[in-house]
Parts: sequence; C-alpha cells; structure tokens
Amino acid sequence: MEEHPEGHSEAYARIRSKKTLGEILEVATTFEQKAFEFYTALIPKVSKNLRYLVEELAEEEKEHYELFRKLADNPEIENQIQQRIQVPVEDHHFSDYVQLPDLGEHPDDQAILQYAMGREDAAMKQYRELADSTEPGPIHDLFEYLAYEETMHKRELEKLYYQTVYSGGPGNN
Amino acid sequence: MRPENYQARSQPPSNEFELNFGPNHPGIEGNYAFRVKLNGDQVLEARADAGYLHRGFEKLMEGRLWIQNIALVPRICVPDPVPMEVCYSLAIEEIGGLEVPERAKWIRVMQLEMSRLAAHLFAFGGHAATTGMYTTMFWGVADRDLILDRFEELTGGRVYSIYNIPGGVRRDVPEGFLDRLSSLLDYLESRLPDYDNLFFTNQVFVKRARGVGAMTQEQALKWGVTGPNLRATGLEFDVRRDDPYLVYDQLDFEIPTESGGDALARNLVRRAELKQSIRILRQVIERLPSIEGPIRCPIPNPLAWNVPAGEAYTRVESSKGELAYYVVSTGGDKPYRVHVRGPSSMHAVQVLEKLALGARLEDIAQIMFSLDACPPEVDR
Amino acid sequence: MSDIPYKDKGSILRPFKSLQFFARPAVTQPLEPRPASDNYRGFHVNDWKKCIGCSTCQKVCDNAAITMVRVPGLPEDPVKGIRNERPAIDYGRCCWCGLCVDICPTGSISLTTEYVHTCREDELDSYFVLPDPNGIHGEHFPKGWDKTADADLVDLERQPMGELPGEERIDSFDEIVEGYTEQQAIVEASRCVQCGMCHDACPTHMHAPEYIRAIWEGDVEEAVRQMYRTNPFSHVCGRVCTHRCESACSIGRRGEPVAIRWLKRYAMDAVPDLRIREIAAEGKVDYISGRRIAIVGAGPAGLTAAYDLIRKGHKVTVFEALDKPGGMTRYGIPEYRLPYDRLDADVAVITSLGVQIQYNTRVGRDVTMDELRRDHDAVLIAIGLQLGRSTRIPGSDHPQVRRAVDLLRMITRGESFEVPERAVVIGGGNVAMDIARSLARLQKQQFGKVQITVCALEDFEHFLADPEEVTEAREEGIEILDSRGPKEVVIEDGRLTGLKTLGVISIFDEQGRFAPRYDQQDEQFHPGDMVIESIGQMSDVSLLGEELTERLEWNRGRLKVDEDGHSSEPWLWAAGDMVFGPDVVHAVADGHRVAASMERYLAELDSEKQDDGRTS
Amino acid sequence: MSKDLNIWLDDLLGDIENIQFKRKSSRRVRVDVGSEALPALLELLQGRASYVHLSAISCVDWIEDEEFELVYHVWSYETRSLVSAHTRIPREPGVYLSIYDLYQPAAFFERDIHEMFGVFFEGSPDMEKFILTEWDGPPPMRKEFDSEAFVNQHFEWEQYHPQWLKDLEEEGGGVTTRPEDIRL
Repeated sequence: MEEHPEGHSEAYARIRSKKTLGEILEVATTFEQKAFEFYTALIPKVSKNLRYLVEELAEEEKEHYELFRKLADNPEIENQIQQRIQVPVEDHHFSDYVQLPDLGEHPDDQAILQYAMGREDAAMKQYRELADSTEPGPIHDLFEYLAYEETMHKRELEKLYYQTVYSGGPGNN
Repeated sequence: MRPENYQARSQPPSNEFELNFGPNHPGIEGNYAFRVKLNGDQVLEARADAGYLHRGFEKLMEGRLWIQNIALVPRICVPDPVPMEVCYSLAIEEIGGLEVPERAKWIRVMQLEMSRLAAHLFAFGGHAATTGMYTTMFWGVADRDLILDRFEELTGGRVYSIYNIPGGVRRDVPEGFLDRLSSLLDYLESRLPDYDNLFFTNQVFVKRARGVGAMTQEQALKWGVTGPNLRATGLEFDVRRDDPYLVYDQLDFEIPTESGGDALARNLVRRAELKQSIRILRQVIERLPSIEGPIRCPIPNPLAWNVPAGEAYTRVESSKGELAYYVVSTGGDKPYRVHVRGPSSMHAVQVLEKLALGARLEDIAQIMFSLDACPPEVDR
Repeated sequence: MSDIPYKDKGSILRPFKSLQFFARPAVTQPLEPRPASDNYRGFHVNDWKKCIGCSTCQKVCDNAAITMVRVPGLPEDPVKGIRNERPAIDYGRCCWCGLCVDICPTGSISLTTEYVHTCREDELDSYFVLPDPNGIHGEHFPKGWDKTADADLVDLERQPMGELPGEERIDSFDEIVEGYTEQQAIVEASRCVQCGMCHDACPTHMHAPEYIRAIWEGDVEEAVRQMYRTNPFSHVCGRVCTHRCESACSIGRRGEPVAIRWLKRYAMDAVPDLRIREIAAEGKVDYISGRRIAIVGAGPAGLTAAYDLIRKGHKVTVFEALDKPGGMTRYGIPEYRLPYDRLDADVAVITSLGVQIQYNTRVGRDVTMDELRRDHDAVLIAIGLQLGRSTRIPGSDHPQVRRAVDLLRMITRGESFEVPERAVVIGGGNVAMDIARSLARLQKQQFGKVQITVCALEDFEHFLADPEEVTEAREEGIEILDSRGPKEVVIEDGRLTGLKTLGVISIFDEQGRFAPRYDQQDEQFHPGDMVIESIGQMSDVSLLGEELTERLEWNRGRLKVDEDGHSSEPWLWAAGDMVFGPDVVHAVADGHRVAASMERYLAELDSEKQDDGRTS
Repeated sequence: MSKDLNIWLDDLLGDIENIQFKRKSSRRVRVDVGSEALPALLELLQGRASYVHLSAISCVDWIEDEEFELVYHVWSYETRSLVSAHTRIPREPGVYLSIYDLYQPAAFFERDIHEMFGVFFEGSPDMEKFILTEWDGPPPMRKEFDSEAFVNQHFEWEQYHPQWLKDLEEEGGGVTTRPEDIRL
C-alpha cells in the first residue's frame, strides 16, 4: 500500500501554511479525495464477499469531501463551524491498540477495518494538534471542526469493527 | 281476572281435591313442588316433586377440573353454601393427602358457623312468615344481611363465597375483621331477646307450631333424619362433635336438643344453636390471632393437577343436617364421580310426605319450613 | 336444655314488647351506592401493560366465560412472550369466582369493587366486555379481589436441578447437570399453563406445550414424538439449547420459568434410543424419489435438513471435513455440558433413516463444489462459523496466543497441547466460558489448581454469557473480570508473560449501539503463559472457490440468501450459523426451512420434467 | 371404642365369605363385598352392630369395567363410625335388590340412582321419575352421556357483537380463541 496514514504528517504540515478557511478546507478535501481513490482502487482486489466494506468506506470518504467542499463554498462558513464544534466529541480509543495491518494483496474484512480506523485516528490526531497549536479564532475553530469530523468517523468505524469482529461470537450453543 | 274462555265448573261430588304447592309458591324455598290431595282441609296424600330445579351439578363436576368445582359447589345450597365448599375440599384433601394448615382450619370453622347463623336466621324467619309473622322474617333477613356483609369482607362474595379451596382457604382474614365480627356477634346476641319476644315465646307461634309435623325419635332414626330435626326429637347427635372434622374437637359447645319432635321443637333447637354458634365464633375470635402460618398448603398448578386415585366420604354438619360428599378420583385432573348427599334429601322428600299426612292445609307450609327443606340439595 | 322461656305461658303481651321499636330511630340507608368491601369480587379490570395475552385465565375459567380477542396496536413479540390478545368476559357466564385473578401469571387481572351492571333487553351486548384498566363503565372503582402472594395459584418455583458441586466436577469432563427424576419431571411439567408462548418463541417452534403435557401424563414416548415433529436434535437441545422458550414462558413473568429444556432432556433420556429411532421413522415415505442431495457440514443445520429430506425419499449425502458429526455441538461445546454419546444418539437417529455421512471429506480440497453440483440435484452448505477472530492487538501473533474454537476442537479430538499453568481468556461469551472451564479442568488435572482470568469487554449488566455459566465458572475457581478491553499481549524475550487491558467506561453509544469506550488511565496486567482469544467467529467460505464466490451474491460479508436459505444460484442453499449466527436451535429451524425450500425446488424439477416429457 | 370395633367387626365378618375390609381411619371402614352378600352384611351391621343410619347410597359408573359400583354408607350412633360397603353389579342389565326393608332412606337414594344411572332396584317402593320429570333421554349420570355435547346440540350460545368488537374487527383484530376451543 502506497500511503501509510501515520507517515502523512508532512501533508498535514502543508495545511499549517494556509491562511484562509477556504484554503485549509481545500487541502483537507484533497486528503479525503485521496482516501476515496485509495479505497476505490482496493475494491477489485478484495474477495467479492468483502467488497461491500471497501465500497462503503469509499462512499463515506466521498461524502466527507463533498461535505468539506460544500462548506468551503458556503458564505456562512464560520457560523456553521461554530455550531458544530459547540459539543466537544470524545475519542473512545477502542481501536487504538489494534495493530496497523499490512493490507497485502487479499486483505480480510478485519484488516480493512483496522486500516480504515488507523487512517481516521491519524487524521483526527493531526487536526487536533493543529487546533491545539493555533490561536483561538476562525482557523482554530476549523481545525476543531475537522478533528471532530474525523473522530466521529473513527467512532462509526469502531462500532462496525465491534459488530464484525466481536459480535457473532456471543455463544455457540 | 278471568280468562275469556273461563267456564264455571260444578263442584266435584266429594270434598277431595288436589292442590299444588309450588313450584313457585311463596311457601317453598326454590323451585320445588309439593302436591297434596286434600279431604276438606286435611291432607290425604302428599308427593314431593323436584322436577323444576335440576342443574346437573354432579355431572358438571365430572367435566371440570378439581379446582373449577369450588365455584360450583356452593350453588347447591343457596342459604348455607359454606358447608358445600368445605365438604368438597375435605374430600379432595383426604384423597390427595393434603395437610390443611391449622390457621385455615380455624378460618373454615369461622365461616361454617357464620353460615349456620345466617341460614338459621333465614330458616326461622321463613317459618315465621308461614304463620303470618312477617316482622320476624324481615328481621331475620336483615340481620342475615349483616352476616353477609362480613362474608363479603372475608371472602369477596356475599352469598357464594367461593373461598374454600382444596388445601385451605383463598385469602387471609382482613385486618380488623375479627373485631367487626365480634361486634356483629354482640349485636346478634342483643337481638335474641327481641326474637324471643316476637317469635319464640310468642304464644301465637308456640300454640300454632306445637304438635305440628311431630315425629318420634324412633321415626326420625328410621327415616334417616339428621341435624336440628333429629335433635328436636331428643337425640343429642351432631357431626361436629361425634364425627369431628377441622378443629371442632378443640372447641367448647353444647348440642341443644328438644323432645317434642314437632315444628316448635325444631325451631327452638335452631334458636338455641344460634347461641352455640356465637359461642364457637367467640372462641375462634380469641384463638385465631395466635394461630399463625399459611392459609393453604402448596397445591399443584390447578390446570395440571391430578388428584391421586382414591375415594373419600366426608361429612359435615350443615345448618340442615348431615351433609356428605362421596368423591372418587381415578388419578385424573377431574373428579370421576362426586355424589352429594344433601341433608334435605331425607326431610324434604320422604319425611315431609309422611309428616304432611293428616295435617291441615294451613300447616303444610309450617311443616316444610320447620324441617328447613332446601330443595337444591335434593335436586342437585 | 333450652334457655328460652317459651313454656312460660306468660303474658300474651310479650310480642308487644316489640312496640318499643317505634321509639327507636329509624334505620336509614343513604341513596348513593354503598362501597363494597376491599376484597369484593366485582367486575374485571385488566392492566394491558402487564397482560401478555397468554390466555391462562381462559383455561381456568370454569364457566367458559372468557374469549381471547386480538387487539391490533398492542405490542406483539413472540421472543419476549407477548401476544396482542386480551381476555374478553361474557358476564352472562362469569360467576365471579376470581380464579382468573389467582392464576394469572402476570398479575394483570383483578376484580373491582363495582357492584352493578344492568341493561335493557336490546343492550345484551353490554354483557360482553373487554376489560381494560378503566373498568366496565369507565368509572374508577378501587380494586377488590387482587393477586396476593399467599393465594397465588401459579407455582413460581421450579424443581431444583441437581448438579455436581464445583470441587467435585472441576477435575473431570463429567456432565454437571444430573437431570430430573421421573417425579421431579412430572412435578415440573405440572407447572406449565399451556399458554404456548414457548412454541411461538422457539426458532423451530417446538411443540413444547404438547410434550410437557405428555410428560405430565407420564407418556414420555408421546413427548418424544412431539419433539421429533420439529427437532431431530432433541438430546442436544435438551442440554445446551439457548432456551428462548424459557425466556418467553409466562410463568417466568413473576417466577422461574418452566424448565422446558430439562424436561426435554428428561423425556429423551427416558426413552430407549432404539424406540426413539422408531418414533422418528414414523411418517417416512416408503418410496425412493430418485433425487440426490449433497449437504456440506454435518452440524445441526445440515443434519436437520438431511433428516427432513431423507424422510421424503431423497438420497442424502453429507460431506463432513472432520471425522465425527455434530459440528460446533461436538467441537465447540465441552463434554461436561453435552456428553458426546447424547450427540451420537441424535445423529444415529438421523443416519438410521438412511442419511450417508462422508467423514474426513473437506469440500474445496477433497471434493469441489463443481463436483458436488454435477453429481447432485441440489446442494446445501451449512458449514457454521469455524474460524475464530483475533483481536489483532500487539503481540497477538505470538504462538501462545490461541483461538478458543481451535483449542476446544483440539480438546474434543484429544489432540495434545501444552496446558498453560496460567491462562488469560479474552472474551465474555459462552465460548469464552467454555474454553476457560475446559482449560480449568485440564489445569486441575495437571497442576492441581486453576489459574484462569477471563477479561470481558462487556460489563456484567450486559454480559453475553449465560448467568449460569458465569456462576458455574466462578464455582470452578475462574476469575472473571468485566469491562476490560485488551490492549497488548506482553512478550518478554520472546516469552509470553500476560495481557494488558484497559478499563471500559461504557459499552453503548447514545443510540444504544455497541461502541466500547476505553479509559486509558485504567490499565491492568494479567499474568499468564497463554492468551486465548474468544471474541467473534466467522465462516470459512473459501471452499466455494473464487469463481463461485464471484458469481454468488453477498450481503455484508455473508452469502446472500432469501428467507428460505436459497442463494442466488438455483441449486445452492445455505443454512445454519453461517447465515444466522451461532445457535443450535436456530440452526435446526433453519435446516427445516431450507429443506422445505429444497423440497419445493425438487418438486418443480419433477413437474418440469413431466412437462418436457409431454412436449417432446 | 375403636378397639371394640375391630373385635366385633372381625367376628361379624367371619360369617360372610368373599369380603375384604380396610380401616381407613379411626371412624372410617371400607368393606368390599360381593353383591350377593351385601344385603346380609347390611343386615348384620344394622341388627348386630348398631349401624342404624343409612347416610347415603352412592353409585359409580365404571363403564370400562362394564360395572356399576354401589356404595352403602352406614353410620353407627353408638360406635361413632361409618362403614362404607362397596359392591359391584354388572352394568347390564343393571338390576339389584332394594334394601328398603332394612333402611327406609334407601327409597330416596335408590330412586335417585335409578333415575340417574338406570339401575333398577327390585323391591324399592317407588321407582317413578322424580327429578327428571320431562326427560326421556338416557340416564344422564351414565358415563356415555355427554352433557356438554347435549347442551351444544340443543342450545345456542349468546352471540354477542358489541361495538368495541366491531371496531377491533375493522382494525384487523377480533376473536381469536373462543372458550369452547380450549376446554382442558
């Protein structure tokens, strides 16, 4: 796999140099775009019975970048962001100790989920760091917002992970 | 008003004619007919006819679960339903080997005596009415109603208490019930002189009832008479004492007797029994609070209750005499056979027919009421 | 004797003493209705929230006064034992005995203190009433006759089940549950009120009311006959069924549900195996259809379908990868819960009908799906969930980290492995209990003591394993920790030394979905020489081959089948755990459903063939 | 008292063949006796043992055995004990001897049993109808007579159809189980 999510901090560092909300969102959007492309490329590589998973991940990334793009075009952008970050969101850390897999040529469903969670976790952490290192103001808020989005996404994936890996095993009698 | 097709008939050539008492005559309890042939006002022949009341209790019981019958049996005798419930339950307990808790036994005695009081008030109240003394009847019915109030409080039902169940009783005694029963007893006792003045020592009644429907002790025994009617001929016999059940052997009471064997004696025995029942109830009120424990032994799910194969003949002393149940189980969930021996099956049929012979027309109702005939016991 | 002075001729004026009553105040009664006693048996009220529509009131009613009526809009849930039916009372028949109140399993019915209902002749319909909480005339009257503990006619306590005590059972795989004696079984069966909630809740709709009644009547053969109507794994289900029947049992509303599972076990054990075979053969067709069916996997789903199809005269061959039948019931469930001879007895009934099982034949290796398809008219795959999931936390690829399903299979097969002196189990389901308790026995045998820690993600309030399993595991000396999330398998110098876990703060998210949340401050270390992962399981669908996998339709990782287990390929069905998740009785139900669907398909083939014959 | 009872019952029963007796409690004795010996037994019980009170005669239809069981419950006011004498007679023709000469109350019980079970008692004073005056069907207490079936054939249940039921039916609900469908 060409991109390792944790080796991505340089890309995030690039955002730091951007000065306007629109510019920052544009870069963030490209990240989502890349993720979408990554999953789309993965689809034919996995067995048909697991394809649904990769397709869903690709779909979600697409929704994400569409969301960011819409936001960038929105004149009310600051208000919108303010509203979203009013309720702080908490990381559950459920998947933090799951190892990052080597996806290989035929990854299974668990590996795909592990990978996806790793991605979201890295993104979440990067945005959080950016938010923490910016002065209060619209840009800080935007990073808060992006961290929020990624955390939410990670949590959703954790639910799916629990469902796939843990349940289905409540008993064999 | 005469029907349009009415035509006057000439008198029959003799003084003999037939008269139907019942099935809906005020002189009879329940739908029961008594056909008499008269010469003038004297009875020549008398026939009891029970054909208006049959409900097939014994057959019905064979088609119902053991427990379902508890709702059926009290209906066999309206004025005195409790002995029916207790006697049926005793039979199942005997066959099934159920140990009725002590407290339940005392509660059962309490109801039995309450029921006896109520039934006697009804009986002599009715008798009074046959001699035109309606006040006594109204008093009797009104005072009985006060007992029914206590039944309602104890059992949830005024007349058909459906309170006894194989193994014990269905509910414990409500808070304060014994106090209220005690005041009721005080009241009833205070009423006894009123009843004496108005009825039992009333020479109108005494003179009319004396010698009416008289039988000797020998006759009574031969005819299978039991209960107050037997005791009115001087025999001191009572199932409660001589074939004791529940806790009657722990109770102190007397068995009143009279010697006349007539309508008067029978009423006086009942009057004396009121006092004895009050006496028994006072003992129950005193003892019951100290008898703790369950009110019913564990019984199986009524829907899947096989009473072991066996049979039992159980007897109790009802207000009208010896009540007995013969119950047969083949080990199934319903009785195979239940035979109800109602006390009135003797004195409401053969005895009544015999005593009526030679009596005068106006005394027939007195004879029937003094015997305390309960037709539904005859025609189950 | 008599103390009444009637012989005293006295004054004729005595009766006139009653004239004193004229001087007394008159007795007056108020015109408004008097209140009834607290215990009065008046008209019915029924708490619709409590009532489950079990119709027990109807059965006890001595006057046949109760009709059950469906009320649309009320909750209906067979799994929970709730019907949307409510009793309606015919007051032309009711005698107010109140037996319905005393026997009501839920305690929803009671009688009020209302005295009177009457009507004009043309309003007789008003005597047929559907009691709700509001009373017959919608006016509030206090409750009269109501459920009391000492008058309850429902037998709330079940017959105790004898079990080997913890210290006696821990060093062997002997069966723990002793089973009922005849007397106990009859008494237990007598507790049943025949409501049929169990039948509705059971995935395979076993005729539990019928067989319980038969046991109560002492007719165990009839009981077995009733069981074989729906379940050829009655020995197995009599021991390890998840007994949804008991969760739905109306007696369980206030008491202990009828021990339906133990009753089934009792009846199956009471009838000789050969007689059971005869009973199971009743109704088998006496001709051969000429159709051939292949079934992959000799577990409950596959063999149940085989049982149904062989009874219809088809030739049925079952392909089993391992050397013994039963699937997870053999290789997953420890022997102390399900002795192998009982499982063998169930399977022997099925093979006695003519089902052939080819053991040691792994489809995909020894025979391909294509070959199966070629040689048979229809194929069913019922391969269960044989693969254990891994947590994939750091260190989880160490050789001393094992999957529970693999170890259980090895224990059953008698394969040797090094029993750890200390072990840590990850997981909180019944499988986790199974492996912990099996290892405990081996530890006891080898080391004389038990050192096992079970770390479950879920808290005890939302625990996955049955409460009895937890209790019994603890009796056997196993430590069970709830709300522990695995963090890392600790390895020092290549040697596994234990497991680190984190505390779980909560297990649900705002929507009530499982979404565990870790507390990173709360770290614990659990020492051990082996870590056993017992989390989820999955199906090994690789046997299908890439080409078939590509052709088939899938639904979120599972083979897409219709409600009858029919896949997108007309000749292929799937059933059992691989479709519905792990549960024996569900697998049995599924086996029946799929067999019926296959049967319809074969019948269509027959009629097409006939049509072809006519046209050609 | 009960000891005496044993002694003289033993004496008494020694005279009769084919008899079994069982003490059920201190005041209850069950005697099983052949139908030919029952009148003699009762005569002994009454004449020599003071059992003067006929409490009841019960009849049980043992249809599978093709027999009626007759149970004579007699009470002694002196020994305060009750003997239940059981005997069986063939269901067909269902004829037996009256004991009216010994016990007058028998007239009522025999008449009742005749009416309800169809057993004819020879020598009973009155075998006329009493309770079932207008009944010309089979004796109803016989086991083969199904009273519930009779009722269902001859009577209609009240057919209620109140508004609330109509409303429920409109919503897709309504009657699911009638009481007659589930009688245990």
